[in-house]
Amino acid sequence: MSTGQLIGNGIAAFLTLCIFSFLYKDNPFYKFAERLVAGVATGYFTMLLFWTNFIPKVWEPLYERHEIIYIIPTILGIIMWTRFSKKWAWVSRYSIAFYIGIGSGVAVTLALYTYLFKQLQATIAFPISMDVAGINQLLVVVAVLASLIYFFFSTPHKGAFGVASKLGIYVIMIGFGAGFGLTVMGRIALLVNRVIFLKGYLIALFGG
Amino acid sequence: MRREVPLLIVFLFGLFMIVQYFIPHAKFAFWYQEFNNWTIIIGIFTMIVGIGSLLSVHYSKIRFRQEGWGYSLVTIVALFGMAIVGLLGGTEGDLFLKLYRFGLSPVTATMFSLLAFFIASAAYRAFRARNVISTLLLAAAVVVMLGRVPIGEILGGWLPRWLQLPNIADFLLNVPNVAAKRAIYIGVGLGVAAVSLKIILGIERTWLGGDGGKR
Amino acid sequence: MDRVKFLIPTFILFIIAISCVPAAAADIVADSAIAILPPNVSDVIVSDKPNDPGGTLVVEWILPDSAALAAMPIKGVNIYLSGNHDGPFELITSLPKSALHYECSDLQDGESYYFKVTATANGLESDGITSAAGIPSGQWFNTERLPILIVVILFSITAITFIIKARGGYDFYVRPIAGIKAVDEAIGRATEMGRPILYVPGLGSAADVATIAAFTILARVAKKVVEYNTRVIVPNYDPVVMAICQEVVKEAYASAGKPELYDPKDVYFITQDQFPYTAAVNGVMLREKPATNFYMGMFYAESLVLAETGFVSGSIQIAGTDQLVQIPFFVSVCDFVLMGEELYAASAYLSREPQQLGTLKAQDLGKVTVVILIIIGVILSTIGMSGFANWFNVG
Amino acid sequence: MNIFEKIMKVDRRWVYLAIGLAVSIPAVYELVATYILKKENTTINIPITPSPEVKKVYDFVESMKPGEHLFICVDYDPSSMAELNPMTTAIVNQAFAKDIKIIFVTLSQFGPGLVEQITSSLAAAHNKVRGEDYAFLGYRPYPAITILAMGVDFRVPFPEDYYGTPLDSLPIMDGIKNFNNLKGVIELTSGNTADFWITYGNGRYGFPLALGITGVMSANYYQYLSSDQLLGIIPGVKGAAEYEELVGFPGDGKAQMAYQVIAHAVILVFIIISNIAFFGTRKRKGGMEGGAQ
Repeated sequence: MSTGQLIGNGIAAFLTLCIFSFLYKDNPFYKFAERLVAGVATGYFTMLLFWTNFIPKVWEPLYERHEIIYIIPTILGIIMWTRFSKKWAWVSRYSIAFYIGIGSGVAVTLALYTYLFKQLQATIAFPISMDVAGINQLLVVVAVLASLIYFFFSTPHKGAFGVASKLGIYVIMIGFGAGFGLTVMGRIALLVNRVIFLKGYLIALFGG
Repeated sequence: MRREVPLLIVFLFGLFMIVQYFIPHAKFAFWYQEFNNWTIIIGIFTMIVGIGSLLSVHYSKIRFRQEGWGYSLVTIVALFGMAIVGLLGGTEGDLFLKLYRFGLSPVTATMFSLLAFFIASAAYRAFRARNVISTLLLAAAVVVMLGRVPIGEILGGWLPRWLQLPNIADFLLNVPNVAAKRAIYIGVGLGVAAVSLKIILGIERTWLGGDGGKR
Repeated sequence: MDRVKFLIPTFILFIIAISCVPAAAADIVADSAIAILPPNVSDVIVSDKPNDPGGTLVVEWILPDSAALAAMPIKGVNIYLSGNHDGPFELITSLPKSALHYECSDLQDGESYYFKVTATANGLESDGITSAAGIPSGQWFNTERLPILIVVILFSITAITFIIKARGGYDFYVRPIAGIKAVDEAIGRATEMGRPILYVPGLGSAADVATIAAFTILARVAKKVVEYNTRVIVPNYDPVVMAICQEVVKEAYASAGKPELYDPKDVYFITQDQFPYTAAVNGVMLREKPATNFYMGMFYAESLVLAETGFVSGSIQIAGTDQLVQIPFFVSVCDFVLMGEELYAASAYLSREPQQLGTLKAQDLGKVTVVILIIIGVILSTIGMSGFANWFNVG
Repeated sequence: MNIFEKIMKVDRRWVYLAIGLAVSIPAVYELVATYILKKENTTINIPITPSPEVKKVYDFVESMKPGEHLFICVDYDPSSMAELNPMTTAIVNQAFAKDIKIIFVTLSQFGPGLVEQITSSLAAAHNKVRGEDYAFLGYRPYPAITILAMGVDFRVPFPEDYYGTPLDSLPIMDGIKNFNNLKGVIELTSGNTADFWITYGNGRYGFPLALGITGVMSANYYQYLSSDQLLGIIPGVKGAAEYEELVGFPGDGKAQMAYQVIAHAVILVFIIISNIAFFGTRKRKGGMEGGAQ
């Protein structure tokens, strides 16, 4: 490592320890790191927005190519600044309305496609049979039906319906447990990576 | 003006976005692309509102010398420092990238790695066999965890193969986990469609503030 | 005609081939076939690409039959384009012989285009076959998406019917959901303890429906907060979301006749980066010690970091998200969780408006339909009729 | 407050400390062993029993004779390196040691850098010559098309190798036309290319196929073992460690496994203690524990 890198990594190692110190309790070091990155991250993303979005999407079309259509979104964007005024803040609802209209309009078909159609198709695409895969498929189908019943809102969960709903929440909980267990290894790997980083820095500082 | 126009805007653009999904024609594809672009442009300008909020919170702390005002100073200096470096040198500038690499990314990575500690303490507290539901959660999580590391094989190596932990773990991931995922997704799909429809039709209007601008 | 064209070279190659050692046949053919052209492809068909915005044509062809290929293995095909049947043709791409069709885009809608496809081998090229004219156009309806259109229409009709019915006074049962009932209690508790409420609207944008559902719950929370004279803190990740949250909280104060008590500094922006945002919210939890934490909307890996820190600071925690991977962590740590669809149902529950509850009935009807479709679909797949399942495989 | 109640309410920081120590032990051990005790091999030796699906892959490579050809497809990107690189390294080590010839291909955009990194270091260690003992054909997009084309002739998608040498000029490719001339294919992936290799590769051309995949993916592919579409699977860090154990070259897989095993064991011990304490308190109080969902 060069001296420059050593200093850079020294800062990185210091910030790493600042964040770890939070595990013991809130303290000035954590607070410092927290407030520092809030500023750095905002500055970073604002500049990213400026160079990779504002310049090609607003400045170039309007100022260089004179595509007047872009005046509309620009006005909608500037309208958001009325939020700084108490009296005129309501005007920003126009831009928000556009934003929400686009979002909810896209969501209707997208949700039905990715969540409803794809899951439905995946559930019914495989046949039930007497081998391992076929029996698993039967179990999946039963489990999906039971879990779906758990989410019924307008029917009391009583009698046979209640039994199915109970089976449904059991399936969901086993599924969640499995999901939790599956994540553990990856999370530990993240910590291992930080430990290896600190170890590497120590070696560079003293051993290398 | 304060309520009806925004509701009309939501209705028109919401309906357009639903309709365009079924129309591949270039004209519709063009406007779909443009409108998506416009939301990004609105987002760019709104960033100023965000920064305004950030500055006003920290400025008042510094001005009135509230407790911890020094930390607020750190935020503001970091924000302007990063912005000036990015403005002068661009996002590919050497200093900008170094500040990102040594100032921001170690904190991000370390915050992320705190999960290793939290996942352990959460497991310690939550995985108690209080009732059927928490027992199932506990058992499934433990089996899958054991199935992923050699401990599982050492513990269950004497069992027939289909009863060994890695195999039970795979079964749990392939059957209950998949089934729960599908059922929840199907419900989410219907829920999203329903809420979106209510928004487009102007029935759900909390986003206009409070009780949906009833006043 | 086409057949004759490649039968002659095939025959000559065949003679050469059988006169050599069989194993080495291909190599020798390659060396000696200097003057012989590769066999032509056949059946070059050009058609407009279906269900597209326009400007794209699809070219298909059939490779020479195996006898011809055995004699002279071709390497690939070259595709030429012209606005005229007789050329001049311009090479647009070379493809391996495994490719059997090519999509040519960036064409002008309504213009005629001709494609010539030639086969190549050992640096040689057949004279090629020219297609009939193809005219690209954009379609006005994507037929592949018809099933989704049907579902959108049926679902909308059902939802609107129930909304109208509910407005007319039709009353129906809704099952209690623990997480939703807990919302009001949690606010009461905050008042008793004299501590604020923390409301985290997640990392979603205002265009995400999960975030929009979070606004509804915030509206309810804010209303109660005003009623009980306590305080709600809303740290934000997205500036647009912040703007809406400010509006929601401000309206709650205004409608209670206390607009002067609203402090815009309580609904504020932190930063648009996942973990710096998380670090700051953690700080708020430990310093403000909120009595109740709400996590509503879209959450990713930060879910457990937030929920564990919230637990440490002794808050009651209520989470709601449709992010499947994160639900297990919320379930393990939080006191109440709205899982997936329950988050969307919450807005209807909390508004207490009959017309809002009407859509819940429509959602349930949707689920009944799904249950029936799954049963029918699995039976059909099991008896070997997979066509039904493919109906849901839309483009 | 009895002992069980104390354990139930133990300060979370003890859990944090235990996890912190658990993942630091291998690192500290390595530092101490290297710089104070001056030891050569500092990997902690975790006892690992190879699972049948990993052993099958190993046995398959082991059954090959010197001079026979193995095909390795490196379809992951740097973000999955930690899990998959140890596998690739172990397999290549094993094959080179047995004088098996290897043909590398990648269907991942970032694959070439990874292949070059692995081949350059391992070829030097085993005195292998590029073009004679191994070849790297390069990268092609569109996995399905590329796999189908390679089934006909490697020269269709790859007329030249990654370094611009025509395949016909490479001694290793002498008499190697398509998958029929190879012993088998090992696909190492972090994405959906595994599906393409199963459907278009094994499904169409019927060659023996083995997978090396990330831990999170593994659950989805076991079904292909029972249907004989795959001869074996190496799943995640654990699979890599098992393979290293079989080959006898302890590497990064085993090193990472050491961290994982210790951390998992600590978490499990905590869960057990927590439950013992829970039942201990419940017996005394007569099961009044209510609780959250």
